[in-house]
Amino acid sequence: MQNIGIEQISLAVGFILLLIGIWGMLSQKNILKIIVSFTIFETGLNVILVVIGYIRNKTAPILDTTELQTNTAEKIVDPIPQALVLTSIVIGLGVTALLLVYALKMHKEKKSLLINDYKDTKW
Amino acid sequence: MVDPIYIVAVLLGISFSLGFIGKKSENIAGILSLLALGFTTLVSAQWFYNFVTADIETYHIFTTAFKPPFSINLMMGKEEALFTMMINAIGLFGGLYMFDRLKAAGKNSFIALLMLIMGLNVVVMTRDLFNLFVFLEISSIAVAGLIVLTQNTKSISAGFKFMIATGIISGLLLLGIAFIYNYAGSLNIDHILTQNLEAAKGLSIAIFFLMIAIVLEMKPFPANGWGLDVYSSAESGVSSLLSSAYATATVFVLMKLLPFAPENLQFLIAAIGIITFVFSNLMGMRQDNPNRMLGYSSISQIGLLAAVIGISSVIGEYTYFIVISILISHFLAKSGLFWIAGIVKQESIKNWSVLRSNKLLLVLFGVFIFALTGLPPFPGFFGKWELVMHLAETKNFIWIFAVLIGSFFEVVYMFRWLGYAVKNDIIIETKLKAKIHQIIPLLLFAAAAFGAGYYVSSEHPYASLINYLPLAVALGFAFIEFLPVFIKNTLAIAAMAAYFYFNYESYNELQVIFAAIFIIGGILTLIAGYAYKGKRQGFYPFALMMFAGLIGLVEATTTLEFFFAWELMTIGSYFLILRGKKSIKHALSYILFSIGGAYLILAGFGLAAIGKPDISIGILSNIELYAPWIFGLLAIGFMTKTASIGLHIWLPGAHAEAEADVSPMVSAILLKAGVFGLIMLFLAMGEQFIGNISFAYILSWVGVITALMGNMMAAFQEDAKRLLAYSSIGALGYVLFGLSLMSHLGWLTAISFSVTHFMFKALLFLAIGGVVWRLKTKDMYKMGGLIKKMPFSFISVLIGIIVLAGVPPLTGFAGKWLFFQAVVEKQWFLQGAVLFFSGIIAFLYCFRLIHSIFLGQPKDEHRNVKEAPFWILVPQYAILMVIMLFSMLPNSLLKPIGDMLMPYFPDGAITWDGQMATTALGYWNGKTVMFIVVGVFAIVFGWLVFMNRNAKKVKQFNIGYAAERPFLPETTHYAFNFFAPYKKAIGFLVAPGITNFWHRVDEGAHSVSDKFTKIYNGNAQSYLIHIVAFILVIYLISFGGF
Amino acid sequence: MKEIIDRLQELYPIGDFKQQNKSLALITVDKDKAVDFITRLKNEEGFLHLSIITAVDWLEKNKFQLSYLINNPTTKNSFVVRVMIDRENAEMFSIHHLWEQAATYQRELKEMFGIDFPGSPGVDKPFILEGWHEIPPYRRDFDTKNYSEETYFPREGRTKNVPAEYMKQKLYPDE
Amino acid sequence: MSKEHTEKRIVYSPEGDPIEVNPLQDYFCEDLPEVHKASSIAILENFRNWARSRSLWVLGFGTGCGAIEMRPLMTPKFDAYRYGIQWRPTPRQADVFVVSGYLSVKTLKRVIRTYEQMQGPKYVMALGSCTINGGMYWDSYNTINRLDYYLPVDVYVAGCMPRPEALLAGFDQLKKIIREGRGEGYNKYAEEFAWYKANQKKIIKDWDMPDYNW
Amino acid sequence: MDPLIKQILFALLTIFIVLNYGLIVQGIVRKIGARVGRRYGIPFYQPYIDIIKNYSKRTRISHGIMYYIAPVFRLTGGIGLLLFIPVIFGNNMFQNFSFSGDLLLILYFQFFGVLGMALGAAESGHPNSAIGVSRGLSQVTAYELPLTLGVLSLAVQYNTLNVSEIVAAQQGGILNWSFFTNPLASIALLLAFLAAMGRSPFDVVLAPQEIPIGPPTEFHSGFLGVLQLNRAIFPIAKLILFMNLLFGGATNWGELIIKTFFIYMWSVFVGVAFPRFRVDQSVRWYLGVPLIIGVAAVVVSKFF
Repeated sequence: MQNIGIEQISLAVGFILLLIGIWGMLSQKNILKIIVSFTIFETGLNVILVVIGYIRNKTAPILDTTELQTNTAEKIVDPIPQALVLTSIVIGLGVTALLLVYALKMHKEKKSLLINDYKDTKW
Repeated sequence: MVDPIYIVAVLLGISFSLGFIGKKSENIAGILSLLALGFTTLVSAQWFYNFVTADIETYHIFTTAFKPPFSINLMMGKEEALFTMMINAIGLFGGLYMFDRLKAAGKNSFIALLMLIMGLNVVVMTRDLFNLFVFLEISSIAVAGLIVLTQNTKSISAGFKFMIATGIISGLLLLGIAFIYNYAGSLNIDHILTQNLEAAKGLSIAIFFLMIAIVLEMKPFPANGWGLDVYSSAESGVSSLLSSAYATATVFVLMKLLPFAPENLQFLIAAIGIITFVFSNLMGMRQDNPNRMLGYSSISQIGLLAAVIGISSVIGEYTYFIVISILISHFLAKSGLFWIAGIVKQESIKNWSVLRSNKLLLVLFGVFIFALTGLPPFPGFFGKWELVMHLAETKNFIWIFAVLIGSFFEVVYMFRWLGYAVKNDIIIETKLKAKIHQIIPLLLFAAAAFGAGYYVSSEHPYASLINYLPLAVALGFAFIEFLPVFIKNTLAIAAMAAYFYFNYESYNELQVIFAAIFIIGGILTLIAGYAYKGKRQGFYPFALMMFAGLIGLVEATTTLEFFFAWELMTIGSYFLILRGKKSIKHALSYILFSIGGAYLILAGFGLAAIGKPDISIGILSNIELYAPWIFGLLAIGFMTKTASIGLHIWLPGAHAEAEADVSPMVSAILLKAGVFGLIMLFLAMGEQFIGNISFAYILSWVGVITALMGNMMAAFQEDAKRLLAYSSIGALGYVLFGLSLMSHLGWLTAISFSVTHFMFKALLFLAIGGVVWRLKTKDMYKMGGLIKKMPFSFISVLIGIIVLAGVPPLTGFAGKWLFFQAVVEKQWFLQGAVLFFSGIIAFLYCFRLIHSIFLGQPKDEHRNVKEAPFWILVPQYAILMVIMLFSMLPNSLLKPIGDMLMPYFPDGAITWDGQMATTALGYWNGKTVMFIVVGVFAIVFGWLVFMNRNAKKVKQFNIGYAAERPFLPETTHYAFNFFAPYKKAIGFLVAPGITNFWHRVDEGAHSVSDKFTKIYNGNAQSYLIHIVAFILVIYLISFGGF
Repeated sequence: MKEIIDRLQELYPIGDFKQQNKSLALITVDKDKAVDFITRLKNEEGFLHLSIITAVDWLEKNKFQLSYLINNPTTKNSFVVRVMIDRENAEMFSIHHLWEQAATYQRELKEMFGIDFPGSPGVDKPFILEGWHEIPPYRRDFDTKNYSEETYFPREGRTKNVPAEYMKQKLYPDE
Repeated sequence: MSKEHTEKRIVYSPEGDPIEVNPLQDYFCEDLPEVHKASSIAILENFRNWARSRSLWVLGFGTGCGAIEMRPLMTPKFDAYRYGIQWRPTPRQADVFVVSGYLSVKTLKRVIRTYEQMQGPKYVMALGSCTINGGMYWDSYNTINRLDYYLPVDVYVAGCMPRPEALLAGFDQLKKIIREGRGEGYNKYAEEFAWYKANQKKIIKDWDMPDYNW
Repeated sequence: MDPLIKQILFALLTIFIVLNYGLIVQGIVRKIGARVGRRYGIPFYQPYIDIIKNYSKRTRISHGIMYYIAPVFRLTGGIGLLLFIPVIFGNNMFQNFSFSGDLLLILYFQFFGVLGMALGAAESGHPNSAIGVSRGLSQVTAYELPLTLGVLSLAVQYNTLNVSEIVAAQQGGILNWSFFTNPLASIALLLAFLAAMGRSPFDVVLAPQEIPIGPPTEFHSGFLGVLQLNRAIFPIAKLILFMNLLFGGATNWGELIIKTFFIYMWSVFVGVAFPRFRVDQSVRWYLGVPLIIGVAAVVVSKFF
């Protein structure tokens, strides 16, 4: 099992976080907990994203030292997923913020944070 | 040309700069945003225009110095131009529509709008997967921002559900993109596609995630509760954006990304789409809230598009045409409907009668409903046609079934809605006032619907042959609605007369006969329209549309033209029927049966076109494959119009509730459309067999039972017009039987009887219509003794029933005589005897009609009634003249028809010697019969007058009444339940079995619909479970070898 | 029969019990108690059937006698319940609530005797006479012979004979 | 029937305009009967009278107890058919009205109406002493004493009740009268209409029909 | 002589003969009915006297124009029907106007008078008339079904709808009559014939006791006289039709009179033996046994 390295573990962690997030969203009745679960889900996603760009024994694509500036492609991990993760985190931030605003507004309407209380539109 | 990047740039720039504008200056913000959107719309429109006209090359936008795949690039092709144009347009006009709402919500809402449109523009144009994800997220965040324009519990919780659901979906998308990058090493769509990735292990799961996310964005059944809640609770303008802009973009994304998916996944997507289409429409049937109903409809339409895109590999090059035409219909109609819903603001569609207070909105509403349900002349019609044709061509029959049944469900709820709007009794006092900035987008979109229809049809190789002239004339009448009836009527008659005069020479004999029934008959019934006062709004456009459809049927050379005309006629007649009192239920069942029948015809034409180079009507005559199926589908389709037994339940109510001159139009003329269809079908296809049994044989029994049941039910009606309506059912049974005889005499009977039936039924309906006009009741037992008040109507009815009953010497006997000769010749005696029996039953209702209305005791209330309006009498007497002519000289009617039939049925023709008709079996001389009868009558009459010259005229109660005296005419007039003993004897035969059957079908469908909608219980977590379960199931199906 | 009366004697002032025959008895009851009494007979003693209501004009006593003939269909016994009421403004309580058909008898009595039954359905409608304007014809103070002679053009020369004597004279004139 | 149906009332036309209904005037023909002269050609009239006498269609309307005596006429024992006598169920087609016994005022009204609805020449045959002088009801408050004050009687058949033989004899007498051209009772009725009507109206107090029932 | 005038004269002669025959046979039938009831019965010429009597009525009333001309419709229907039937086989002149149409014309023309009469009766405003018409029409529908089946069966048998040809095919001996060659159709037709003649047990239309003689209840005087003329002609016309269809037609008037008389007797015998049916009963009866026989007749003649 010498193949198991940091990337596999991270991948597993990412998926586990992802699943925990989904499980939380499905099982928690409190809206805030759902939002927290959602952020967990996103975190898992971001971890997976980072893992995808990771290549073992390579460093981050920050070209601060001169040695990295030669043969760069061989020495650094794939920079694109990292860039993607940044964007994704930003978007996740936006979404989470919006969700929290929604939670606030919902609480204002009904003084309740239970998801089961918000079934006005159905069928 | 303006670089498309400016679309993004301007939208972004303006939305950023809006941040700098002061808090109070929402007006400036709004105008700036609209200007920006206008600019982007113009840009994309310009691109599209150039793509269409100049056929320029696709334009690529590179964002950095690197070329893709190392950088993000955008692309502007013909499709992109069209889609961005649509998105920008809905942004512009939606923004205009919502202007005051957005303004009230503050400038940030304008920013949200701009961001949404910008996001969607990029989503359409981008060629980079991650870029796609980012801008999809931006759009959905913008939507979430717009949802809270209405701040109430419903919309907020709906927005929350939306955010959570799209969050998960975009998570999936991101996962898919990440893995694709992992395996393909690129994010550029074109680049990925050019690599051969078949071998890449694990890529399929990545693509699965990608595609499933896109599919989930399209809100597939059943994982779509979150979308529905948004549709039903958000501001209508926002719903329209979501439905038109957002969904349009997702459709384009699916088109763009489809090449990623392996073939089985494509089919799976298609299957999901079609299931969504069918089930969403099914569930739409039980909706009462207009926005939610529109939501179901949106989802279903997008599902249909997904299905079409999914099977694009099967359909081939026409996918684009189909998708575009259906999408444009959906896009224009759905935004229009959402906007109107926003103006009407009624929670229940039953209250939409309020729409009547604003005629313009009502008209627009109708236009959008028709555009949405894929009726001509809107683009959806051609899309649906082409779709069915291609599905048939590739023998995907279950798909055809699904498409048609789903469309049918949609028709059910859309037309119920329309019916409520036009006709529901619920009176709501408020007067609808739409602001000008709300009306402009609606008007433009409605105009665009027509324009798009014309454009799409001009793109289509066969649709471009359609003769739009009659339709244009009919629609032209919509613009002169302000004129009084007299002028419009004259114009209508002139238009029809001129059309017939200039065209009849180009018709063959059969066409001439039916064109004469349709047009001359139409003119005759239109003459009665002079009796109406005022403007009679909403009559002429639809009447002429119906006649346009009818004449289109006669002129059709391709199946598409035929179907187009058929639908046109259905629409026109639907509105005519809807004009009547209490017509809402009947008009709905009429349109449902008509559209159902039309879909069968469509399927039949689709099957017929398999393996044929073109779609001319002639292809029906040399069909190798599925001939019995085609025949059956078309025959049943046509029989919905002839109201054969089992398909007749729409007719009585529809005809009975219609206006005085509409009843003859729909009963005497419209039904002949079905006859024409059947004749065309029989002529083209000849006899078809299922096993050993001929279709004609089956149809003969259908015809016989129709005739028997129609006539028997007519005998038990209390409502005069309903009686005549059932009588029409019976008469059409005769025609069907005559046609099914498949012999010269049989056809001669059928066609001549069609002509005769037109005459006497128009006569009777007009006369009874005149009576109802004066008496304001249709119940016969409330009338009586009107012979003295309405002698001219009486004579009409008298002649009418003598012709109907087929008693010599009038021309009705010709039909009976011919028919019997034909029966004996064909040796179908049992049918013949039953038909004779039903003919005798006709006496029952004929007598009842004339007795209960004109004879017996006059009622006190009717002492001062006047003769029916002059203009209603005029066509009656014109018809009477013709009846007398045909009675005296039967060969003037029968001989031309016989000659026309000679090429088809050379054997067994009648030989004529003067007016003497001879067949192999018998003979008949109409002229001598007339002379003898008239002669004997005159002599006997003279004798009686001589004997009784000084008879004392007495009044109504001077009757020998068992030594008592009658006290009230009501209790002396024996008219109610007139054939009570007969009912006792054989009334069980007319138990409403068929009506009950259809009611059960209706209830069943609705309860199934109800059951399914219960899965959307409003809980965000349930919706998430749906999504997760959906993903799992689809995963198992695609990978688990389900 | 007697037993019933004995039992009811305490509750109602019943006079003049007369056993006409085995299954028919005549009794007299006060006007005020009559309906009560009949109700009891119907509800508790099984006299379920009202055969007839009729009246006798006791002109000399200035009374009307109403006779209710009621019958017990199981024991086949009948009572004639007699009620004496004043002749002036003759009025009696209606029993149509016990038997619907009583309304018809009462209508007839109103027309023929002028006895009113307030509340009885249709009691004021003419029953068999059409357009009668005289005093009610069954009252004994109505002179029917006089009325007939005045009204119906009696034929002159009509004679009255005792049939037996007349026939004897006609058939056997010699005896 | 109750009175309200003979009084004036207002109904409303389909347009909602009021219409006044006067039942007696509006429902019934108000004309009075006319005298119809016999044909001046004697032989023709004699022939017709012969036919009339040989074809007596009797209105089957049992007015009193005599109705029961008419039934045997149709039986094999008496068989009135052989004389051309038949029963008709409707006054329109009948020639002879057999008033079969006592007439209460109420019945008389119906008898008059029925008689007037018959077509002339028409004949009345009155049965029994009740129709002649009141019979056993001579002093009744409600039974007429003599019919000839109200209708033109052609033949009286005496008896209480007359047997069917007597009826046959009466018919024979009627035939004789008709053949002699004296069967013009209906013309007499028209001539002295006012007198008959006055007598009728004297006893029929609620006259709810026109003066002559066509 | 102009053949047309000659034809018309012969037609008048036919009408005259049939009228007298009809009146006499009516009297005789009533006489027979009386004798069955052990009565002496009317003189056989009583129908003549009745008609003369009705014409010599001096007053008559009219309920309206349809009422007025209803008897004309009725008699025209009767005479027309007679004239469209070939009366004497082999005699060109007594074919009358049967060149105008075949069996179907005859079958449908019977309704001419019926319908006209029904209208007139209805205009009289008498509820009993309307009830009578309702019953009559109901019954007509019922018995027309076996009638049609029988006629169709004959049409198959002889492969023509021409009455003269049907008669011609039956010539040459009693056993050639349809009555023997096609017994099922004959039974169906003869059962239908019972109601067509309107005699008991199918005389509920006229029902003297409940709805005083039904449709003609308001007809009197000259109107009734015209109706009585029709009542003489119309049944005889029907009898001649049935004779032509089933019993080989007639080659001279004597044969015609004998045959039609015996056909008439069939309905008379049934009539004096059976009481009246209610309408629903007779409708159901005709849709039972006679219908089955009719169907059997058609099936047999089609397949055998």
